[in-house]
Formats: sequence, structure tokens, C-alpha cells
Amino acid sequence: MSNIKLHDSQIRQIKDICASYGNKPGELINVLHTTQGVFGYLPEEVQREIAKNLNIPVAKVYGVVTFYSFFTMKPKGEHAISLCLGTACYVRGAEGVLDELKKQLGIEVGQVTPDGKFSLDCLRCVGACGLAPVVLIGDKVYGRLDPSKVKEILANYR
Amino acid sequence: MVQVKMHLLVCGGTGCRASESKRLVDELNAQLQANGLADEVKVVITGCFGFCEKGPIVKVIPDNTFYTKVKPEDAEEIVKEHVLKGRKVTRLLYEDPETKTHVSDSKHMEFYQKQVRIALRNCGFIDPENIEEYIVRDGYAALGKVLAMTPAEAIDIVKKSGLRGRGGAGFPTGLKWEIASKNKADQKYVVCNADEGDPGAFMDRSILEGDPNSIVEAMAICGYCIGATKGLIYIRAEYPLAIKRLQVAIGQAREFGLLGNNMLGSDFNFDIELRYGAGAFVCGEETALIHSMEGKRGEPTIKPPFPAEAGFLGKPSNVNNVETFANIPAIFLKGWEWFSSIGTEKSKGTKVFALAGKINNVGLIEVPMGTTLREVIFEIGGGIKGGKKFKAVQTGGPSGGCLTEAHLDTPIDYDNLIAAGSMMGSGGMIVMDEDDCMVSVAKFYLDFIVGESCGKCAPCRIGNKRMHETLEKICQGKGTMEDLDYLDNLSKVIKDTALCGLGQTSPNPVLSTMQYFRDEYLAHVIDKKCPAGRCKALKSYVINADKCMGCTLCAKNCPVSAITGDKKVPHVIDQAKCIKCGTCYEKCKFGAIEIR
Amino acid sequence: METIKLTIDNTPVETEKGTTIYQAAKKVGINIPALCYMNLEHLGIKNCPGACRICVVDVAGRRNLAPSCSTACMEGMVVKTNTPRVLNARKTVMELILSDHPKDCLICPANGQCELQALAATLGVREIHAVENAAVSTYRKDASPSLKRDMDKCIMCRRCETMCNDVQTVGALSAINRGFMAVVSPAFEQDLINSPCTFCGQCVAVCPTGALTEVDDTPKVIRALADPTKTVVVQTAPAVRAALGEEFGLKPGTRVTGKMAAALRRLGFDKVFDTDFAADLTIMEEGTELLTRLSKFLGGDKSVRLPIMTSCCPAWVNFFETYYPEMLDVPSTAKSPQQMFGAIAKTYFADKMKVNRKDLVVVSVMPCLAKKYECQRNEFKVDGNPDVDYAISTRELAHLIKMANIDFNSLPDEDFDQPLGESTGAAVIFGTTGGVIEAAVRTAYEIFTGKKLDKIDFTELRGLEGIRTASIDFNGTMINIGIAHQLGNARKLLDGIRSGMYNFHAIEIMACPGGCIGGAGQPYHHGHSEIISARHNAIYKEDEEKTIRKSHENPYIIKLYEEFLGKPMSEMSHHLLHTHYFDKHKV
Amino acid sequence: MNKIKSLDDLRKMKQNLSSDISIREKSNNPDKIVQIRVAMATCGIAAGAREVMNTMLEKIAKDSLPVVVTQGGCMGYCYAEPTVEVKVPGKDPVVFGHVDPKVALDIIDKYILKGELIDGILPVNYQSIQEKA
Repeated sequence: MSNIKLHDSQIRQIKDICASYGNKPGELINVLHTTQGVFGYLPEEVQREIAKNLNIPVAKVYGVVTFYSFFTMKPKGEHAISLCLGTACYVRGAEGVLDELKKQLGIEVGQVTPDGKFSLDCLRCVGACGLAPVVLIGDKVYGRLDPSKVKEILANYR
Repeated sequence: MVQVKMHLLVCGGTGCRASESKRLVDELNAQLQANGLADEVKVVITGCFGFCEKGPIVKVIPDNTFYTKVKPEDAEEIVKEHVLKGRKVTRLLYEDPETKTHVSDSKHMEFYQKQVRIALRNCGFIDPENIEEYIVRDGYAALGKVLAMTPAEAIDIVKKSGLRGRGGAGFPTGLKWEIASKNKADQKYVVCNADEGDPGAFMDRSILEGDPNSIVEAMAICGYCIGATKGLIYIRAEYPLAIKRLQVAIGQAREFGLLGNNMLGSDFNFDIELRYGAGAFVCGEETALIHSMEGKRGEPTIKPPFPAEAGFLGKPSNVNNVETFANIPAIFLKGWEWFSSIGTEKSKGTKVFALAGKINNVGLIEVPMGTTLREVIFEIGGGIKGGKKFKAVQTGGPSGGCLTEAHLDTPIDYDNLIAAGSMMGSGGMIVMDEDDCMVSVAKFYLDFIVGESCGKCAPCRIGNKRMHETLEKICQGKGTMEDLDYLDNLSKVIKDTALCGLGQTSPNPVLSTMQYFRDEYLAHVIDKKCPAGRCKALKSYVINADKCMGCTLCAKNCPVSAITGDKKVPHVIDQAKCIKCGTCYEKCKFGAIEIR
Repeated sequence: METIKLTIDNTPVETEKGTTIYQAAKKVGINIPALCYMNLEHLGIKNCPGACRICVVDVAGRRNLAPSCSTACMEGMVVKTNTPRVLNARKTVMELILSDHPKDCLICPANGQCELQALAATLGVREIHAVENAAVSTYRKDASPSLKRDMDKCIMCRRCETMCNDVQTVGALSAINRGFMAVVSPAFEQDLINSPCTFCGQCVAVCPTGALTEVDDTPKVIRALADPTKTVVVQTAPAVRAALGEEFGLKPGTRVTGKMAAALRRLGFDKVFDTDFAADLTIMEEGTELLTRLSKFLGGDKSVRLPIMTSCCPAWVNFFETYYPEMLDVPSTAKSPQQMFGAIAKTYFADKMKVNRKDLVVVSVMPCLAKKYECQRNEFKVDGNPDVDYAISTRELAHLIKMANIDFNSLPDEDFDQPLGESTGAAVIFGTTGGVIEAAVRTAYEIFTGKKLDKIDFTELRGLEGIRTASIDFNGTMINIGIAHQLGNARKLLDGIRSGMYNFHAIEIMACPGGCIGGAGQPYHHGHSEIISARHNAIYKEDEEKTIRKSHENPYIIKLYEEFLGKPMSEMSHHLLHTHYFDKHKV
Repeated sequence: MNKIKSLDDLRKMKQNLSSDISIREKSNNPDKIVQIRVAMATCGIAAGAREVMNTMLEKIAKDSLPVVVTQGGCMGYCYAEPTVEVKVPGKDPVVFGHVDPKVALDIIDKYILKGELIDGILPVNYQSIQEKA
């Protein structure tokens, strides 16, 4: 059933996270944020463990995880690429940048490259509209992009 | 003692930080140190100046010199020339797009001249991570005033000020507080909605990053008024800087006794906690926001009951957005008469707008209600980028609509925007030019809505999906007149039947573009043409034989070998093979490739 | 009480404050169509997410249309329920729902029972605007031993989610995903069998479409009936007779015991027996177990765990195995009547008939879907051969009767066969909440006190409130009894016991609203809870009319003990009629 | 820790802290207060402009005067450095030459505060304090 088996130390980590929020069901989203911060993603076993500690049905945990786009059940690439698709970026040509990113990486939005190096996601406005269109690679922001710059930027990470 | 003679204010907002403003600050400090000026000149990291287009910004005080697009490497020159010798670094000054002259004093920039800053009063002026600077700017004095009044008196002032909610629908804030104050409960909550989700809107983030203490103070005021001792700020997890600044502000306020028990010697107690969003636009809707804060799926529920009756954990809760709160301290400090003297008859005060899109001065501005779109776009915003023609401005985000040239002289307020088929929303303003296809724009918003619909009610869950599919069909050149009728009917039904504000307003971008740009829809449907040349399926690249020199560059670069022709002979594009990538168009040095 | 006046479709209405437009309209004969809305008033169950938007009406002065299910009446309100704007909105929304719904109505298990289908007809949907490559939401399908899930047919009414979480507190189902792909599902879209599902089937009972249905076992029954090498016997649970008639257009609450026996005989069952017989047997075993524990307890034995809990309800058994694994030694070890019947049929009766147990097929007709799961449990099999081969629901039986061209309503009343067809009034009331414990009290009282009961009816144990408590005077010893129906109420009761709030000697728990009469295998109530209370009354009427009303007086039970079992809780009884429970705790 | 226990505490705190940010407050409304610009080009600095500026800043801070001091480039009066330009609201700007710390204090005490004329005003072909846009 489960896709990964958690180590005892990981189970302990989750227990501690839940306990730090008083094991309160109302803190589920905070617990998920913190846990994803530690694990990078929220696989099934992690969600089961959280459900157990907060004493809520795992279906509810899964329901929450799948509702919010911030939470992911898949690990991200080593370099997580996020393209802003806010309106400002859109009207300044973000779609073309996206097409180029897909082409260069050979993956679709939401996927990870086979070597695990890059993952590609879209997000809504990051608020750097003055720099539109904007791409984030990890925490670094690349602004005022056009498709021709994509290859060059990716080269820094290859 | 050495007197500080100069302040260098550096924007530390998200936009400017993205352009390395952090490193710039380090570099400035290093240069000051190297030149023995560290004691005389203070570098202050402030919130957003609003002029994001030209970030990072450095403002030199007291002479108000306004440097734009400053790179860390420029620090040396600024220190050696301006700080040391009093000579302004001309090349970094803002250049007026019309007169092409350098403007050194921000007081003389058109961008700032028309603005009236109430909500943004401290943004770009104080160090947001230093509560003392806020206190010097009369911070917490409004709270002090309020604590000397009865809650009813204080609510009355908010009512008289005419302040309306800045998050969307414009519900009178004082009335909201009054309702919450009248509901009896053992516990009530003040909730600050900082889940700013409109793509292209970042005013709340800038306020939180630039002046977090004003929100803390306003929430405490609200708490006193409605009888709540707990405040919650629901903030997007995508705003790490705003979160950090709020945490600092709350921490400092607690340290100074401006949050906690017996505030300012009264018997009023108040404290604030942060709750994080997790990427769901619908959580900007207050019932959805409350469910999200409770650790649940952020699905809206039917109102009534309103949060003022049964909100967070079933207790009466007052939800206001960031900008609304940001106005509160100013109203108490300067009086409701002052506030209500600004603006139009039914919309008082100012509104912050995030200007973005095809406009010269992308940024954050605050203008009195009643300012016209023309003033905002052409005077403050500096007009359209690249001298292109203005086509439309989208206000209100995905819930709003597109307005046209005909609306440029309409004074902006809640009621006028609704009458024009749009809405104030949170204040995003996206400017579009002649190159933007309005069908595609409508499709863009629907795409957003489809991605963000919570899926609870049928009209929004399925209806918006069908609308999006229909728009896609039209952009593909496969649309029919029946499709337009279908869109029209669906839009009206969704407005009529969707459960929450998100759904009820989701057809607005379609309705307004269909109303104001019907010819563009008809061009797509009947002529199978996209007048803006934006819809790939509807455009074809054709080589103008008169201009083609037969250089073969296009043929060499075509990824699908759709271009053929001999050297020095005009080339031809095989339309069946062409994938319309536009490479040939970009590569051609003779302008021989035309889009039709 | 404060009342307000308004007009609906030009009809003046006076109603109490807090009434919704939907309810007020109903009062004056205006039935506003609704889809997600469900209000089981008699049971205190309500689902009103305001999600389907079918029930919208026009309220004068309002910007948009109002959902009548969740909009309270206001003084002076002017409501129109059938303007062109309203009708168009309703129809358009219905078209949208249908555009993301499979069009296989003709071969759908809910065909003819589907609320969506009926409403589409009412609203007059004739075509759906074709959108090129219109997406449809599809999901993993799943069949457990009891239920089938085909969420392509889900319309997000959320009724199942309400039942699973708010009413039953099982938490197997939750809304998942967002937007167009939002649906109700177990965690990770895994199979129900891997979830904490108890198979109570209340999700099926309320599903307005064919998204949630029972596993259809009728083909297996038809095959067995047609197999000349098999002896096929049938048992029918008490609640079935109080509801089966509804499938044939009879008024809810019509008892069809005789017609049912006749129909079963015509279907070809070799013997038509009654689960009620096994219910009487259950009382003998469970009652004796209660008395044994009680005497030890009253005698000061600290090792005895009280209260004793009934164990007839298979969903309840699944529930405490999953959620209260530390209490596995508390419930009675007595098997459910269905399984007791199977065990006796495949031993005592098979011997009598000189049939090999492998050639004897035991079919049960149950108001329940968890019974399908129960009869497949390994501990109820001998060398792989189950004591009960197939458990079909009341609905499936009705379907069999219809398929066999039997005109049910014109059938004569017939009796059950013997020896496993005789029952008492005590057994009949097993079909409703409070019935098992009343039956047990009738017998336990007489055995404990050695006195004859003057008054057989323990009305203090009856009713439809979710949790009921009563103290019965056993000749000076007060016996405290707790009753709960719906698993959420069971949880409250158990938590109350844990916290020391309650102090019971015996409790009865039924998973379904109203007990078995509200079981998930019963004819659909379609949100009309008055149907449940009509069945409730019918059960007590049947009891009243029985000549023998105490289990220990059933002559065939007496004979069974004499000939075969010896006495209650004997070694043979233990072997055949008692079971044990498993820790099924999962997250 | 510096708890604020009353509105008075808050006011006091504001008073104590205000000098730090006053430079920004003043620059916010330059037209309404007295502006002093000290020429701080190489020649000015060489002639002691820095000392002059610091003297003025100290005086202004000490007495919480509504005066803002900025530094400018060379005004072209190299013969008279250090030079200081003073603009009092409602009056034309004047430029003082050969300013030393003592003159600097006189400028503030006499010219700015009392409106008396003092020696050292340079001829009128000066630039305005308003930056050429």
C-alpha cells in the first residue's frame, strides 16, 4: 500500500512536529507546512503518521493535501523551477517562456526531469510584477525574461 | 557626537530583493565604512516605494534623490560621488519618459505627485523591522486614543469615516465592526485577510513588508472595538518576507507591551497569531479563509451565518483585509472628517493599486478615490510601454472585468467600476495594449478560475470549465455563434447561482470582454482571425516575396523544416508543416516575414 | 414563537422564524427541486452544503438567485420559484452536471432509482451544448465485498461524506482534490477495504446517483437456484418485511411477511426460513451471557467487563474492531442472527435433511450491506465453505422478484417453513433500534428474577432518539441500559463510558439510522425520513400481533437446545454460535 | 526591556526617538521648513565644509529646529568656500560665503531664527536650491 517506509527517526520527527502544535486537528495545515519543509514533500506514509498523531481520519488529511496547491505528494527536482503565471507575467509573455522551459527540460508542468535535477511548476503572482515575466529557480528570481534567455539560465544549473 | 546627516533608504520589498537589493545594502555599508562615513550616513532597509518597474530603488535623504535600477556595483559611485562630494550620479536618476530628462527629486516625479499615501504612508519611509521608527511616526498613538473611548464611540468614528472594505466588495467597515461587536460570545476574533491571491496584485504584501506594525495596531483597535482579545492573520505562505516582518513586528510589539495584557495601561488585552495559507485563491473568501484557518479544506459555506455571527471555531469573527486595516490608525489620528473629505461621495479615502502589464511604471500607487483611470495609467503609470496603443485595463483580478478607452475618464470608485462591468477587487490593474487578444485574456482568467475553483458548487466547478473549453475552441478558430450565446447564458447563470464570491464573479472577464470587444470575438468566430495576432491557431506566417532576400536564415532555423527555397530566391513557408513557433519571424533580418 | 410572513409564488405563507424558503414552500404545496439537500428530520440528519444550486429561487431585491435550501425566510420576502430566470438557471446547472456525468443510464445500477435522472426529466433537459473535447472527470473504480464506487457518477452532493463523517464518524471518505476534479474518496483514492470503512453502506443509502451502489449478488443466487445439485434455503431479516412492499408501490410501513414468504417460495428456494428464528437463538445466547457476566459482577468479580454490548450489527462490529481495539473483550461473543442461522442451517438442519454442507446454499435477505462483508469473514467458514453463502439486500430481493415475473401484490400470504422459520415478537423487534435489548430484557428478566413479566412492552427502550438510556427494575436490582443508533452516537456512548459519564450494564448499538429498518440495503428513502418511522411502527405492530413474544418461549428454539445444542453457552453453542474479534485498527 | 505602560510612556518614547527619523520627516515636506545646503565638493570639504555641516546638524538636533541640512555639489563660489545656501519658506534663497562654525551658528541664530541679516551674503547670481529637473 505505502510507497515508502518511514524510518523510526522520521516517525519521531513527525511526532515532534505534531506535538509542537499541541496535536490539535485545527493545526493540520501548519503541521503539513512544517512537515513538508522537513521532508520536501508529503508521501502517503507521512500523511498517515500525521493523521495518527492529530487523531483525524487520513482521508481528511489527504483531502486537505490535495486541496492546497502548496502541498505536494511528489518530491521536487534538485532545482525547483517555478514560473509565475500571474496576469502581469502573462501579458508580458510568460507563456512563451513556459513553452521554452518545457522544450528545454523535456517535461510538462508538474513533472520532474528523469535525472531528478529539475522540476517545473507554475505559481500565481509572486509579486515581482515589475520584473515580469519572472521565473524562480530555488530561491533565486530571474526577471524580465524572454524565451531566448531560458537556455542560458538553465545552463547555470546543468 | 557625530550627527547623522544622511539616510540612504533602500527598498527591501520582494520585488527589489529579487533584484539583489540585499547585496546592494551590504555593498553600500561596506563603501560607507571604507570612506569613514559609517557614523554619518545610515542605510535603512524600508518597505516598497511602489516604483517596482525601476527597482531596486535607493532614495537619498534629505535631498530626496531617487536612484533607480541600482546594482550592488553602483554602491561605490553613490558613496564616493553623492555622499562624499554631493554630486548626484546622473546615470542612475529616473528619466522622465516624456521629457527624457533626469528627475532627481522624487517630489517632482509624476509617479508620486498625484499620489496620496494613507495606507502606504510608512512604506518606503521607515525600517519595517524597527518598531521604534513606527512609534516615531505616531505609531500606536491611534490605539492610545481609541483606548480612551468607548468601543461604540470608536466604531462610530470608523462608520463616519466612510471606510469600505478594500478586499473586494466594499462592505462598510464600521458597520461590519458594529455587527461583530453586538454579537455576544465568550470569545471573538479579529481576522486579517492577507491571502492576497489576485494574480498581479501585491498591495497587501507591500503593506505587510513595509509597515507591518500598522496592521498590528489596527487589529488591536478592532479587537477593542468588537470585544475580541485574539487576532489572527491569515497570510499566504508564498510571502516569506511579509511573514518574517510580521513576526518581527508582533514580537517587538509584545516586547514593548503594545500587545499582550493591559495594553497602554488599560484593561484591554490582545494578541495576534499567524496562520498560513497553502496556495488556494478561494481562501480569500472569508468563510473559506476561516475553514482554512481551522485546518480544513478551504471551501466556502453559505452566508448567513456571516463570520460576524459564527466565524473562526464558530465564534463571532471580524474579517478585514490588510489595506482596510492599514487605513484605520490614520483615521483615528487625523479624524474621520479628514478621511471622508478624500474620495467620492460613496467611496471615501484612497485606494492602493498595483499597476502592471504593458505600462511604463509598473508599481504600487495610492490615489484618492475618484481619480480617473487616465490619470492613473497615463500620468502616474507613465503611459503604455513602447509607445503602443492602449487597449484595455483589467481591474479587480479574476473577479473583475476589462475596461476600455471609453472608461478612461471615469472616476474610479466602487460603484463606477461595478457599473462598468468590473469591480474594485483588491486593486490589481493590468494594462493591455494593442498586442493583447481579449479572447485570450478572458481565457487566461478562466484558466486561473478553473485552477482555483474549490469544486464545491456545480456552476463554478463545471460551468467555468465549460466556459474555458469554449474560449479555447474560439481561440482555435473552431468557435460558432452558438458558442457565443452559450458563453453568454453560462456567464449569467454562473453569476446567478454560484455559491461564493469567487464563482459569482468568475464570468466577469468574459462578460466584459464580450461586451466591449465583441468585434474581436466575432473576428475569431466568423473571420477565423485573431486581430491581435496572439492566437497561434489563427495566425499564419507568410514570407513577403518582395522583401525576402533568400538569405536562407529562416529555413535554417525552422525547427520543422517548413520553409523551403533556393539561395537568393524568395522562400516559401509550407503552412501545413508550420507550427507557428515564430522563430523565422524573429530571425529574419529584412522584415520579410509577416504575420497574417 | 416568532412567526414571519412572506409570499412564495404569490401565495402568502406564515412560518416560524428560521424556516428556510425550501421548507416554507413545501408547507404550501410548492416542491422546489433539490439535489444535494437532504433532511432526515426524524433522525436529526441533515446535509445542506448548498452545492448543487438546483434549488435556487428568485428573491425580490436580491442580486443573484438564492439557494432555497439554505436561505432563511425573512419578513415580507417575495419569492418566485418558477420564473424564466430561475427555470433557465436550474436547467443550465442541470445540463452542466450532466455534461460531467456518464450517459449510461440504461445500464446503470441506479437506473430508475436515480434522483439525478428523475430531476433531469423534471427539468426537461433535452440537449447539452456540445463543447469540443469537453473534459469529463474520471476516477479509479473500486468494489469492496459490500459496496461499489464509481465516482465518475459523483455529483459532489456530499451526502455520503456527511454520513461517513458527521453521522457515522467513520471517516473513510473525504472530499479530495480541487475544482473540476474534486470528488469524494477514501484517502489516496485507495480501495475502501484498505480504509476504516465499516461497510455500513449509509453512503449508498443516500447517494442520489449510481456513484455508490451495493455489490449485486443476485446472479449468484439465480445460479444456485437453478443448480439441481444444490439445496437452497433462504433466511429473511426482520426489517425486510417492513420495507419490501415499498419496492412494489405499497405504502411505507406496510408489512408484507406473508407475501414475501410466498414470493421466495416462487423464486425456487427449497426452504423459506426466517432470520427471526436465529434472533431468538441470539437472545438465548446473548441473554445468558449477559446474565452470567451480571451475576459475576454483582457477586463482586472484578475481572468481569461490563457493560455487555450487542454484536448483531456487522458494521458496528467493524467499527469497534477499527476504533476501539482495546475493548474487544467487551462486546458479547454471540454471533449475529445471520451467522447463527448459517451455522445451525449447515449443521443441525443439514443433518436433518441429510444434505452435505457443501450442497446446501444459505442465502440471506438483509436490510444491510455490511452483511455481505460479514458472511465472507474467514471465521464464518468451515474448510472454506461459508455458513452463509450470499447476503442479498432488500432491494436485490425486490429485483429478483421483478425479474422472475412475480406479481408481488397479488400473492397470497404464506408461512415460513419449519424448523427454522418459527419466531417470536422479541425476534421481530431486532429490526429496529432498541429492539435487541428489549428482547434480551424480556428473557433475561424472567430468567434472572424467576418471575413472569406482567408487561411485555418496554416502551422506555423505544424511540428514534440517537442515544437513549433507561433503568429496568429486575426485582430490586436496577439494570442500566444504553441504546445508540448511528455510529456517531455509538462513539459518544462509548466515550461517555470511558470517561465515566455513563454506567451501564448492557448497551445496544446499531450502525444505521433507526436500526436495521434504516439499513443501507433497504428501499431508498430518498431523503424522506418519515419512511423510517413508518417502518419503525410496523415492526412493533408485528411484535404486538405475535402470540409468542419472548424468545425463550419459542418452541423450536427449545427443541433445538433439546435436540442439538444442550443449553445456552454450552460447548456446542460456543463452537457454533460464538465468535471472537480482531484488532483492525488503521489510520 | 522597555515596556510601554501608558500613553504617556508612548509619547515620551516618541520624543526620545524622533531625532533619528526627523531627517526623513523633514525631507518629506521640504517646502515648509528651512533648508540649508552645504556645498560639499572637494573645494568645500578642503575649506572646512564638513565641520560647518556637523556644527549645524548638532545645533539643529539639540534645539529640535525645523531645519533640514543637505549637502550639495560645488556652487561655483570656490573663492568663498565653504558656502552655505539657506532657503527660508517665503523668502528668496541666500548664499553665505566663508562660513566657519561660528558663522554657521550665527546663520541659524540670527538669520534663520530672528530674521536678522548678517554679513557674508554673496552676490545674487546664485542657483536656486531647487534642483534643476
